Formats: sequence, C-alpha cells, structure tokens
Amino acid sequence: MDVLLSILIDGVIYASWLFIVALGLTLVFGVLRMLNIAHGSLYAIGAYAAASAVALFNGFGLPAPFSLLAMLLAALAVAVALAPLLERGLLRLFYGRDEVLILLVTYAVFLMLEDISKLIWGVNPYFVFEPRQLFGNVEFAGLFYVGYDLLLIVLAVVCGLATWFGLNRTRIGKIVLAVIHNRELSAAMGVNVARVYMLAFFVGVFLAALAGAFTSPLISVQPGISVSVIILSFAVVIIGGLGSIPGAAIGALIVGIARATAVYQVPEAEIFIVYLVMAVVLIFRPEGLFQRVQARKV
Amino acid sequence: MTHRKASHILTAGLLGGIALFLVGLLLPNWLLFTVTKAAGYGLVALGIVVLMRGGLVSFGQGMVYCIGAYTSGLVASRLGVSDVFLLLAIGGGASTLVGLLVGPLIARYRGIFFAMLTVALSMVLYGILVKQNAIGGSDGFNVPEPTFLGWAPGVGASDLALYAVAVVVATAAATFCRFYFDSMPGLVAKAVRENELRVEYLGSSVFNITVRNFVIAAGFGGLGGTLNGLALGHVDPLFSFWTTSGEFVFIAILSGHVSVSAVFVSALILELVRSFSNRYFPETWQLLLGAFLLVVILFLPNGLGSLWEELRKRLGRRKPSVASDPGSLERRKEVAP
Amino acid sequence: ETFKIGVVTFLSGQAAESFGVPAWHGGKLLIEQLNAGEVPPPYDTPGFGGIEIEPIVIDEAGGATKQVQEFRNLVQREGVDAVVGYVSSGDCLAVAPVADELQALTILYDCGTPRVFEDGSYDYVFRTAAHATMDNVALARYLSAQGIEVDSIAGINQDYAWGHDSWRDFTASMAQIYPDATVEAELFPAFGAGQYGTEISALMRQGVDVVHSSLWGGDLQAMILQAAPRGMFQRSQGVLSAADHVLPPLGNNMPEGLIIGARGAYGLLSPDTPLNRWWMEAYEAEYDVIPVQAPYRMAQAILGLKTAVEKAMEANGGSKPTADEIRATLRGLEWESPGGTITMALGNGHQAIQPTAIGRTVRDDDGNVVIGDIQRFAAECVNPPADQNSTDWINAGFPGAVCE
Amino acid sequence: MTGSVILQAKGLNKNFGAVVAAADINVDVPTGQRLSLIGANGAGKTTFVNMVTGYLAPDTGDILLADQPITRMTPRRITQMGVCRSFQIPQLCEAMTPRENLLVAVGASGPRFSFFRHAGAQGASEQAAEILQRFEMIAYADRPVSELPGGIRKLLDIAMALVRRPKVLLLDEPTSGVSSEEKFGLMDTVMAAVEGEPVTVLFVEHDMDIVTRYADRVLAFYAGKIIADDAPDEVLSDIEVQRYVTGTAR
Amino acid sequence: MLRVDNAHVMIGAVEALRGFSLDLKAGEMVGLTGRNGAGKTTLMRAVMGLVKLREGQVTFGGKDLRKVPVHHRAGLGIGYMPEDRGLVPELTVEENMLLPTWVTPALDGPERLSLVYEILPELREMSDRRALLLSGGQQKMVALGRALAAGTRLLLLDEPFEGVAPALSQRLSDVIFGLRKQDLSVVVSQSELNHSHALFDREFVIERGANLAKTLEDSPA
Ligand SMILES: Nc1ncnc2c1ncn2[C@@H]1O[C@H](COP(=O)(O)OP(=O)(O)OP(=O)(O)O)[C@@H](O)[C@H]1O
Ligand SMILES: Nc1ncnc2c1ncn2[C@@H]1O[C@H](COP(=O)(O)OP(=O)(O)OP(=O)(O)O)[C@@H](O)[C@H]1O
Ligand SMILES: [Mg+2]
Ligand SMILES: [Mg+2]
Repeated sequence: MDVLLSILIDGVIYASWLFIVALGLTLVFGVLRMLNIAHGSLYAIGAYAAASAVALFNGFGLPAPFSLLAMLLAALAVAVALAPLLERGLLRLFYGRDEVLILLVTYAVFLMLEDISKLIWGVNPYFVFEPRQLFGNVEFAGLFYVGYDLLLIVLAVVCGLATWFGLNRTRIGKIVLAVIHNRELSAAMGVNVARVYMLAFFVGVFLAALAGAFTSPLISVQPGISVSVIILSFAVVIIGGLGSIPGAAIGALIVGIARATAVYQVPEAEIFIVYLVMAVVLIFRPEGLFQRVQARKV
Repeated sequence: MTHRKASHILTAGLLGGIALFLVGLLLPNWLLFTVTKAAGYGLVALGIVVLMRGGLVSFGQGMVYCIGAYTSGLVASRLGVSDVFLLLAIGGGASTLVGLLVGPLIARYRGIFFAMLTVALSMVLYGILVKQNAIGGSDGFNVPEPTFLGWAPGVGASDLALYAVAVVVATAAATFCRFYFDSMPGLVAKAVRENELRVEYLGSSVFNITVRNFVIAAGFGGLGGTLNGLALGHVDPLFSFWTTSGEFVFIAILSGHVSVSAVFVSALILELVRSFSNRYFPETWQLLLGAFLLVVILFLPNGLGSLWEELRKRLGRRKPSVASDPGSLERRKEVAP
Repeated sequence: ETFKIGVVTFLSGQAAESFGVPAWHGGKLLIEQLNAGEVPPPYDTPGFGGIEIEPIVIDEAGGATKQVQEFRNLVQREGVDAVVGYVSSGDCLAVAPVADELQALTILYDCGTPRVFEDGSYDYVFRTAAHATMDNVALARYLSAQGIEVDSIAGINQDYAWGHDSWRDFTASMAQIYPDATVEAELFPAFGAGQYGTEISALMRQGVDVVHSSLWGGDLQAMILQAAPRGMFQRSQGVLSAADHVLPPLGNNMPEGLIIGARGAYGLLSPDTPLNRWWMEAYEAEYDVIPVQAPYRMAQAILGLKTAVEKAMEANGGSKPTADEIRATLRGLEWESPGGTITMALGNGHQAIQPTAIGRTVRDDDGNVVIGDIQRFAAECVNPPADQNSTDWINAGFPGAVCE
Repeated sequence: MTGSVILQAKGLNKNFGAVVAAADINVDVPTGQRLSLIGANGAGKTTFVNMVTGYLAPDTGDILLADQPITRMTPRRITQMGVCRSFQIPQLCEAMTPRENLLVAVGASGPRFSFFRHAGAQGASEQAAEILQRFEMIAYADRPVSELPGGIRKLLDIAMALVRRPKVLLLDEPTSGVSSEEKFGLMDTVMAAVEGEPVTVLFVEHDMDIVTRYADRVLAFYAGKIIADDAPDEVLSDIEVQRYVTGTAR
Repeated sequence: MLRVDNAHVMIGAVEALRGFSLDLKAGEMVGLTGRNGAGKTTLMRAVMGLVKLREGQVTFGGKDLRKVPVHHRAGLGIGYMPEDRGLVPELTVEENMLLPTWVTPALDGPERLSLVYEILPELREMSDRRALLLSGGQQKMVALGRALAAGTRLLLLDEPFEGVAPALSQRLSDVIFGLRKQDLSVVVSQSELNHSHALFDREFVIERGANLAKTLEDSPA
C-alpha cells in the first residue's frame, strides 16, 4: 500500500516536472507547427538564468523567499531576451516549410544554443540551494518528501490551467486558434499574425525557462542537462497528441507513473519504459490520446 | 519530358563507380576512411530519401543501421565469418527482415507520428542493447577486420579495399534508386506524398507502398550499418540512439530527394564540416555546425541535389526529368507573417 | 621540431564539467609548465627531453564512431606523435584496435573498463591509470577497515557499462568481505536522468545499511541534492566510488559522513609529496580551484609519456624517438605522479596500477566539509596481479593481494 | 440504355453527432443510368458518395455493387471493383504537373509496372497525352497543379477518375467553380468519354440546367433523406424540391 | 472608394494579373466576372495584401493600400469572403463571425453581430455549432456573415454562389443585392456570366489578368 502511494506521489512529482517542460513544447507546436528541439536548450538556459538571478538576489541580501521571485523573473528575462530574437530573427524565415525541415532548424538552434550557453556560463556547475530549503519536509507514506518538490505539482497545475484557460476560454486564445488554422486568412480578417506567433513563442520560451528555473534547485546546472529533457518531453507531447494541453498533462502522468512503477517493480526496464509507453499508446491511438480536429477534406 | 534510359543510368552508375575507385587511389588514408564512413551514412540516408519520396521521414533509422551492424558484427566476431560481401549480405538481410516485420506495423502512421514511432522503436532497441552485458552492453564490441573474397589485405591496403567495397555498394544502391525513382512504381510512391487519398482512390495501396519503401530503407540501413561497423571496427548501442538517426535525417534533408548521388556528397560534407570544426574550434564546433545547418536549410531548401539539377538545366543538356520536382519538401509556401 | 600530442577529452556534453574540461585544463597547464621547464625534478627538462610539446585538443563528445574517425584524422591527417585521451570506456574500446592497426602510440588516460586489456591485447595502446575494479574493491575494504557493520546493501548506478561494472565489482567485493550482507535493490537510472526522486524513495523504503553509487558529475550532484534533504544518507551509509570531484562545487552543501573515493589518491585524498604540492599549488593558482581526479589522471599520463620518451631518447642517442621506441620503454614503466607511483604492471605492461585512498566527508574546525578518516591502499592491495582477470580475482577472494 | 441494377443502397443511415447526414436511403441504380443528385447544402449528397466509395461507413445499411456487398470495403477495393469518383474539392498531387498526375493515375490503376522501366514507358505517357488532349488541358500539361486555376483542377480531378475506365463513376459537383461557358463543355467531354460503354454515372449538381440536360433521373436530398426520385422534369416540379432545393417556388 | 490601377501580380512563374484596373465609388455594387483562372481571386487577394503587387497601385478611400500592413486592412472596413470560405473549424459560427471584431477596435462586436443576424437570420439558428460540422453551403453563408461583420465600407465577395444549391444561392443573392440600401461598396466575383448581372451597377470583365472591357457604365437596374 505504501509502495503504491509512493509510486503515485513520485510519479506525480516527476510528471509535474515533465509537464511544465512539455506544456511549452505542445503550445509552440500547436501554434507555430514547430516541434522545437531547442526547447531543451531554453530549459537549460532558464536554469542557468535562475542560478545567476538567485545569486544576484542573495548578493543584495534579500531574504530567501525572494529566490522564488528571482527564479520567476529569470524565466521572464530569458523569454524577453530570446523569444523575439529567435522567432523574429530566425524561425520566421522558415514558416510554411515542411515540419521535418523545421525540426532540423530547431536542432541547429539547439546545437548553437548549447555552445552559446557554454560561452556565457562556462562548464562549471551552478547550484541553487536556497529555494529548496524554504518549505521544509513533508512526511508521506512513511517517507520524507521535500516540500519544494511538492510545490512543483502546484506549479504544474497552475501553468497548465492558465495556459489551457488562456487558449480555450479567452478571446486571445480563440484568435490563436484562428491563426493555427489559417494564418493567411486570419491576417485578412485583421489579426496581427506576427504578434500572435510572437506571443505563442514567447509563452513557449517562458514555460521552458520556467521549467528550467524551478528545476534548478534540484539539479546541478551544467552543460548537457538539455538533452534528456528533450526526448522525454517529446514523448509526452506525442503520447498526449500534438498541440493538446490536456493531452500533455495526461501524457506526463502516464510517463511519470509508468516510470515510477518501473523503478519499484522492474528497475531494468526504466531506460526504455518511456518509449515502450509511447509505442503502446500510438498502437492504439495513432495520433496520440487527444487528436487534433481536422478540417473536412472530402 | 525526357527519359533517363535504362542503359544511361547503368552506364552512369558504372562509370561513376570506376571513377570513384580511381579517385580513391589518390586520396590520403584519412580521407579514404572518411569517404567510406560517409558512404555508410549515405546509404542509410538514401533509405530515408526513399521514404521521404513517399511522404515519410524516419527519425529512427538508427535502428536498422544498428541491427545491420550488430548482426554482421556478431557473425564476424563470434562465428568467424570474415568475408566482407557475406557480411554485407547478412547485415543487409537482417535489417531487411526487420523492415519486413516492422514495416506493416508502422506503415499506417503519418508525419511526425511515424517519425516518433520509429524513434521509439530505435530507442527500445538501444535500451535492450545497453543491458546485454554479454555483447559489451553500452560499450559495444569490436569487429575484426574483414577479408575480401578470401584476400586479407594487410595494414594500409585494407582502407583502400574497404573503400572500394563502399564505392561498389553505394553506386549499386544509388543506381537502384535512380531506376526505382524513375519507374512507375516510384512515381506512384511519390504521389503518396502528395495525396494519399487520391492514390487510394486510384486503386493503389498506400500501405503496401509504404511498407515497400520502409523495407528498402531498412535494407540500405543494414548495409550502411555493416559497412560502418567494419570500417570502424567497433559497434555499440549508440548506433541506435536518436542523435545518430538525427544525423541521417540531416544528411537526407541536406541532399534533398532530387538526386541520388547528392546523398553521398552530403554525408561527406557533413563529416568534413564536423571534423574540421572540431579540429579548429574544439570548444565551439556545435555552434559552427548549427550555423552551417541553418545556412544550408535557408539557402538550399531543396537540398544539394537541386544544385545538380540547376546545373544541368543551366548547361541545357537535359530538361528536368519526370522525377525532378520543384515543389519537393517545400509545399506551397504561404505568406510569412 | 615538436612532439605533437592529440588530446581527446570531453569539451561539451555531460562529462565536460566533471572530467573533460578539468582534465584538459590540467593537461594544458602541465604542458605549458613542462615546456617552460618549471616542473620540479625529475621532470625539469623542458618539454620531452628538450623537444617542445604541442597539444591538439579534440572534443570527445559524439560517441565512439566519431572518436574512431577523429583518431584517424589525428594520426593520419594531423600526424600526431601520440594520442592521449578518452574518458568514455566505449571510446577506449573502439579506438584501441585502430591504434594498433595504425601503429599509433595511444595513451588511455581516464576510462575505467577492465575489458580493454583483459579482453584484448594491444601493442601501441597503454592505460596509465588503474581500471575501475580498484575503486570498488577499495570501497569494500574501507568499510571493513572502518568497522562498519553491513547487513544489507543497495545500489544506484547509471544504466551503462560503467554503472553495471561498478555495481558488479562492488557487490562481488562485498560478497567476499561481508558474506552475509544481502543485496536489497539495484537501480539503474538512465545516464543523464537528472531526476532521482523515485529512486530515492525506493532506496529509502528498503532502509539498507549501505547505498552504493558510481554516479558522477551532474548526475551525482543532482542525486546528492535530492537525497540529502530527504534524509537518505541518515538512513543509509552512502558510499560513492568516484565522487571527489563534486566536493569543490557542492562545498558545504555536501552531506557529512559520505564515504567517497576518487578513483585514485587524488585531490583531497592525495599524498603529501613535493611533486603533489607543486601540482596542487600550480593548478589552484591557475584555475582558482583544487585539482580533482581528472587533471591528476591527465597529468600522470603526460608524465608517464615524458618518462618513456626521455628514456627512449637516452637509448637512441637523443633524437626524437619513434612510436616503437617509446612503446618499448613505456611497457612496464614505473614513474612518480602527483597521485603516487604508477606502475605499468598489468596487461603485459600496458595497464597501470596505482595506490588509492578512500575517505569520509567531515566538517573541519572552520565548519567546512572536507575529507577525513583517509585510508590509503597500496596498489597491490586493490588491483589484481598481472595474470588475473579482475572479476575472477575478486570472486576468488583477492588471491595475491598485498595490503599493509 | 439502362439494364440490370449495378448499384444498390439499402437502408443507409449515417449520423454525425446530432447531424443526420443519411436517413434510410434506398436507391437502385441500373447499369448505364445517368443519375443526378441534387439537394440543399448539407443535405447529405457528399455523404452518400462517400459511403458508396468506402470513405465513410454507414451506421447501418448495405451497399451492393452488382449484387456484391461492398459496404465496409476500403476505397481502394471499391475502386478496384470499378467504382471511381471525383471530389468536391479536387484531390490532386499539387507539386506535380497534370501530365504526371495522369501518369500516376495510369500507374496506380494499370497492370504491374516494372521497377526498372521509366514511368513514361510502356505506353503510359501516350495514354496520359491522349487524355490531356481529350480534356483540352495540353496548355496546362506541364505546370505544377498548385498553379492551376480551379476549373482546370476540377477537370483534371475528373480525368483522373476516368483513367481506370470505371463501371460506376461518381462525380461530386463536377461543375462547381467552373465558369458558365465551360460547364457544358466539361460535361460534354465527360459524357463523351464514357459514351458507348455501359458506364453508370452519378453526379452531384447544383446547376439545374446541367441536371436537366444530362440526367436520366434525379435524386433530391433534404436533411439526409431522399425527398424525390424520378425523371428530371418530375423532380424539378416537385413542390418540396422547389421549396428546399431549387428555390423556384416562393 | 476603391481604386486598382494597372495591377501586376506574379504568382510563381505565372503572371496572374497583368495591368488590371478597377475603380469603385462609395455605395456602388460591381461585378467582377471572368473565366476560371482569369485572376478574380488574385485581384481580391491583392487588395487584401495576401499577394504582392509587382507594379500598379491600390488605393482605398484615398489611402495607398500598399503601405498598409495586411492585418490593418480589415480595420479600414473591408470585409473579405474568400473563395474557400476559410472558417476556423474549432470555433463556433458566432465566434467565426466575431473574429474580425475582436481584433479591430473600431468594430463593435454585438452590434455587428445583430446586424448580420438581421440580414441572415439562418445564422442565428446555427450560431453555436462548430464550423467544422457545416456543409459547404452552410460555410459559405457563415463566411458571408463574417465578411458583413467586418465590412463597414467595402465587401469583397469571391464567388459567393459557387457550389451553393439554387435555393440558397437565390437567398444569398437577395441578401447581397439587398445591401445596396446601406452605404457600402461591394465587389462580387463570379465565373458565371448568367448570374444576376443585371443587378450590378457596373461589371468588370477580367480576362487573363487584364480588363476585357468596361461594360455597363449604368446598369438598367
Ligand atoms: N466528417 C464529418 N464530420 C462531421 N459532420 C459531417 C462530416 N461529413 C458531413 N457532415 C455533416 O453531414 C451533413 C451532410 O453533409 P454533406 O457533405 O453530405 O452535404 P452535401 O449535401 O454534400 O452539401 P454541399 O452541397 O454543401 O456539399 C452536413 O450537415 C455536414 O455538416
Ligand atoms: N497559388 C498559386 N500558385 C501559382 N499560380 C497561381 C496560384 N493561384 C493562382 N495562380 C494562377 O493565377 C492565375 C489567376 O488565378 P485566380 O485564382 O486569380 O483566378 P480566378 O479568376 O479566381 O479563377 P477561378 O474562377 O478558377 O477561381 C491563374 O492562371 C492561376 O494559374
Ligand atoms: Mg457536398
Ligand atoms: Mg477564384
């Protein structure tokens, strides 16, 4: 019983982390039709920025709770600095091209960002110790969990709901839907398509950086942290159905719980459980759990 | 509309092969090796080009590459089979078999889902191989040097011998593809990319065509894997890792699907760019490689192969053939916002 | 005329921070100092016997196939006189046969797998560092020497050859020294997983006496960061086979009481010798941080090469020696390094053994986390004798081991 | 020249959520008949065509082709049995030229072609050229389809459906989007192409001039139901048809 | 109101418009007639800024449209009904029609909507159905409604009657020609010469991208 509870809580914590990363990915895909490999780098840059920002705040002698604010601001700063640069300066040139071609474009961006962040932050690790000590420990199912880790669940729920609400229940969300469907026509209807793209990409970058920022207290921030995140969040997005936010949430939960189950029950399978889950889901749902509505063709 | 006559394609293949071999005699050893490896990579990428013409891109060709390399490598190191042609047959055969098994399972997937499913399969294989401590786990194992129809070239000659084999295999594969692309089945396969619904309503099976393309691609992948396993003298599970597959896709995109020879040139260019940027900018070679990728995609949207075709048009010797295709990857471009 | 060395190590990716870049830093510094003749005796002749050393560094990232290719490029295109490199075991295994084929002198400076010289034998390939068996044998011996009671163990190791080999050696050694201890859990998270919450829960649920891990770099730092606040190291004694390098970055956030090794007597575990004092001071002066294991191993490779080259020059009358001349002198060679005496004792004189040390993290009087309770092990105590396969040696109960 | 029943729909029902797209559709089509489907927008004409050609499966009911059930067969099987169609929105290979599109049609429907002969060999390109000629598309033959005007696309779509020499030909709004001077020409071409063969033609149409000129029989759809089924004159004078479809009764 | 002067447009290698001109006074209703591929759609797209003019001028209310970005043109009071309807499948009928009013501050959504419902009461019944479920003709009606919502000064209707059943087609044409009462200019393109051309004030015939002749300076209607 305790084991089951543990699997659940560990799985959900892991899923929350994955979901925040996957959320931005699926959003950007939904609007820009771009499966962004560089999302992983943006995650890493978010983590770096958070580390720098927290250090800066500490330098000001601000109390520890401010480090959370610092992380938030760091993610925002990354989005402000990079989203326009990447979207306006680069990705824009490739809109309308084939999806796979764009995938490669983002791969190139990924390679470049890897080296660029190395040029900025070097190879030495950064740590963000303070935030994780803020919330103490919580006992659950006979084990101690760090309060901060549970906070990630809250963060994931908040991000997910906010994005979903923004997209489905607000006017701007509906405008985004129009652009997703037909950007040319939306422009003719008066929609400033460039701004919508910019906005979606901005939110995507922000979510990636936010995920990195709030993960930074858990990890050692150093080169290479982007790689494993990418493929995992891709798997989540694919399982959930490209462009679907509820899909990403459920995909993340499935992956998180499957992985936790594997760790407890069949540790040997951990390395490929994610791919196995993805393959199984795709066998039954060839386009993921939540398929996009297709316009009538015939 | 012009035909590439069958005899023309054959002659071109034969002359190309001989020319390449003669060039090989002049190349320094490191370049010889690089070209051999590029040929192996190019073979796998050629498989992706075959799939691409049918509208699909596999991001998991590492799987068949790895299966070819592992099967031939195990046969060579455990069973002592050393003949390069036998090993190629075994490696290519094993991957073809896997293609036949896997093809029908994944042929109904499209677009990014097909790509990701192939990634998933290749990563499962990776995960399994990493656990196989009996065959070296994640470190892989070494493959002994091959013999060539009974001849065991000593140090120095073996690079050239393997290069010659690579040239033979690569030109044979390229010639086969040229035939296939220009043929009626090839044209119908290309129509699948454009409009599957229509192809079905004309009475052809999109499913069968996809399986066929996948099997061909798998066979090429197996050949490429075998060739590289032998050239490197080592195989490991990374052969099936997604980054390896990503490189194959990159080569395929870089070459475009107009020309079959462009694939091998692209593979070589990628190898050289990577090697020299690593040599001269060891700390920032990824930056350079990334920039190179962007520049190529930006300025050669239809790949290097389109340069050939362009050149051919300029020279005015031939008009574009049926197989040439101005649309290529670039479907109708919408107005960018 | 120069002596060209191709240096291959991770400059990008996950291993850059912990191994690759510090190793290259160490190598660059040492080569500069050697060329300037600033290194203390017996290494005070400039360069290699007066010949200037010229390094060419290559990034090891990208997998074994790329390394084979770059190795060929180094040898055949750049014409290096020797290659010193490879952190990854897979790269070592892949490059070794090629080195022999090209007759290119190659020194593996870091990788850990015993397989290189136990499964094969090479003429031009040398490894100037002990293989990984030593690390885990020493850990087990340390536990018993410190009188720690162990009834149950569990492991968390990365899911690739290094993790599997380390865990195998550790459990085998424990089976010899603690025959009654049971293995309760063996977890193999993926390389670069970064998130270990589930594993930590699973391990804590077992409540074993000892948790073993061969994690390194960012993975290890993340695991420690995630495990420590949850009290895992209070519940179980943590033993980490290759962890010294996480101490400087984690600093006082490193939990106390962890038993850690450095895959040699390196850094805070290193012996107090004049050579080592010079090395630590020079490194710290240059990079503002103490050298950890990776630069030590790079240094011992270069110093070994220097010794062999100069010995070969003595024999051939002072001209730049050929690869064949150097490999003849390098075989079975013995030399001093900052981490102690290196002896090319195994693998027909191609594989080094070296003394090692294990310690425990403690808080010093200033409140800083340092390594205490250091215990040193002679090379012959924790390495198999020349004619034995390491796994067999452990399983046979360490026959022929010589411990003080 | 109508003969035995070639196509039979028995009790077809199809709902999309709350929308009824087919409600108890029963039709017998004799061989060689020219049958026009008319109806209000959204009445279920395309749905009917889609069900007959296997694109959609009816919720209930059966479809028989020459007494053989084809109800849940794939479009490909049904096509191979001699039922071909064109589309309301032309389904073409956009990056290819009309010539290549027709070659594809020949290749997809013809006998097995060799892997080692050029696509244009074995009579295929002659066949394509002949069709281009017949449909007066020579001027557009070698421009990418994506650049062609709507009417030509429509024509090409129909031409591709004809390559296989079908037994039953279904045309979904063949003349919509075609300019008024060309409509009759187009229909004449199509009808001429099937002249002299016992081809059954069903076409969806909104232009009543076309209907009266080319149809032997008219089916009028409204809200998924057939509200009239008779000779053109009878149907067009039906009061319900006039109210819901043609709009002539007000 | 709208003035197109000597418009030249290249699409790929094809010259879709070659020197076409058109002018339109406020409150005028004109037809734009031509065969398939004559350039009707291209002309409308050029006015909306969806294709670039290579040569020539487009002015609207005296303003040089070439300097107005695409998404600001709707805001000038131009309602466009594209040939292929271009509805947003995920949105409801009502939301589709409101879309232009959301992004153009000058348009009062509820007011425009009630105007549209007044003209096309059928739309009210399907107002909360999602656009993807509608048949082709129904979509035409929604697209017309959307154009009406945005177009306070000019409507560009691209083949509004194409593929529409005669009953509905009559209805649409009643609606469109009923607009005459409002102070609104309308351009209706069609490939059918026989369709209600008598109702236009003037008719422009386009042939291979150029004016064939300016017929009917004053319509008998
Ligand atoms: N794939 C589908 N999903 C949901 N609803 C559909 C689908 N196909 C058709 N419908 C609905 O079924 C009804 C009938 O549609 P159908 O396309 O058959 O009409 P139609 O008679 O061809 O109309 P038109 O003349 O406008 O083409 C419509 O209300 C349409 O919305
Ligand atoms: N996307 C495109 N790419 C290339 N050429 C195009 C494209 N769209 C239109 N054209 C070309 O531009 C010319 C004018 O086309 P346009 O669509 O404006 O004609 P139209 O009068 O609207 O015809 P229709 O009545 O068929 O809708 C045609 O010759 C056509 O071939
Ligand atoms: Mg219809
Ligand atoms: Mg038009």
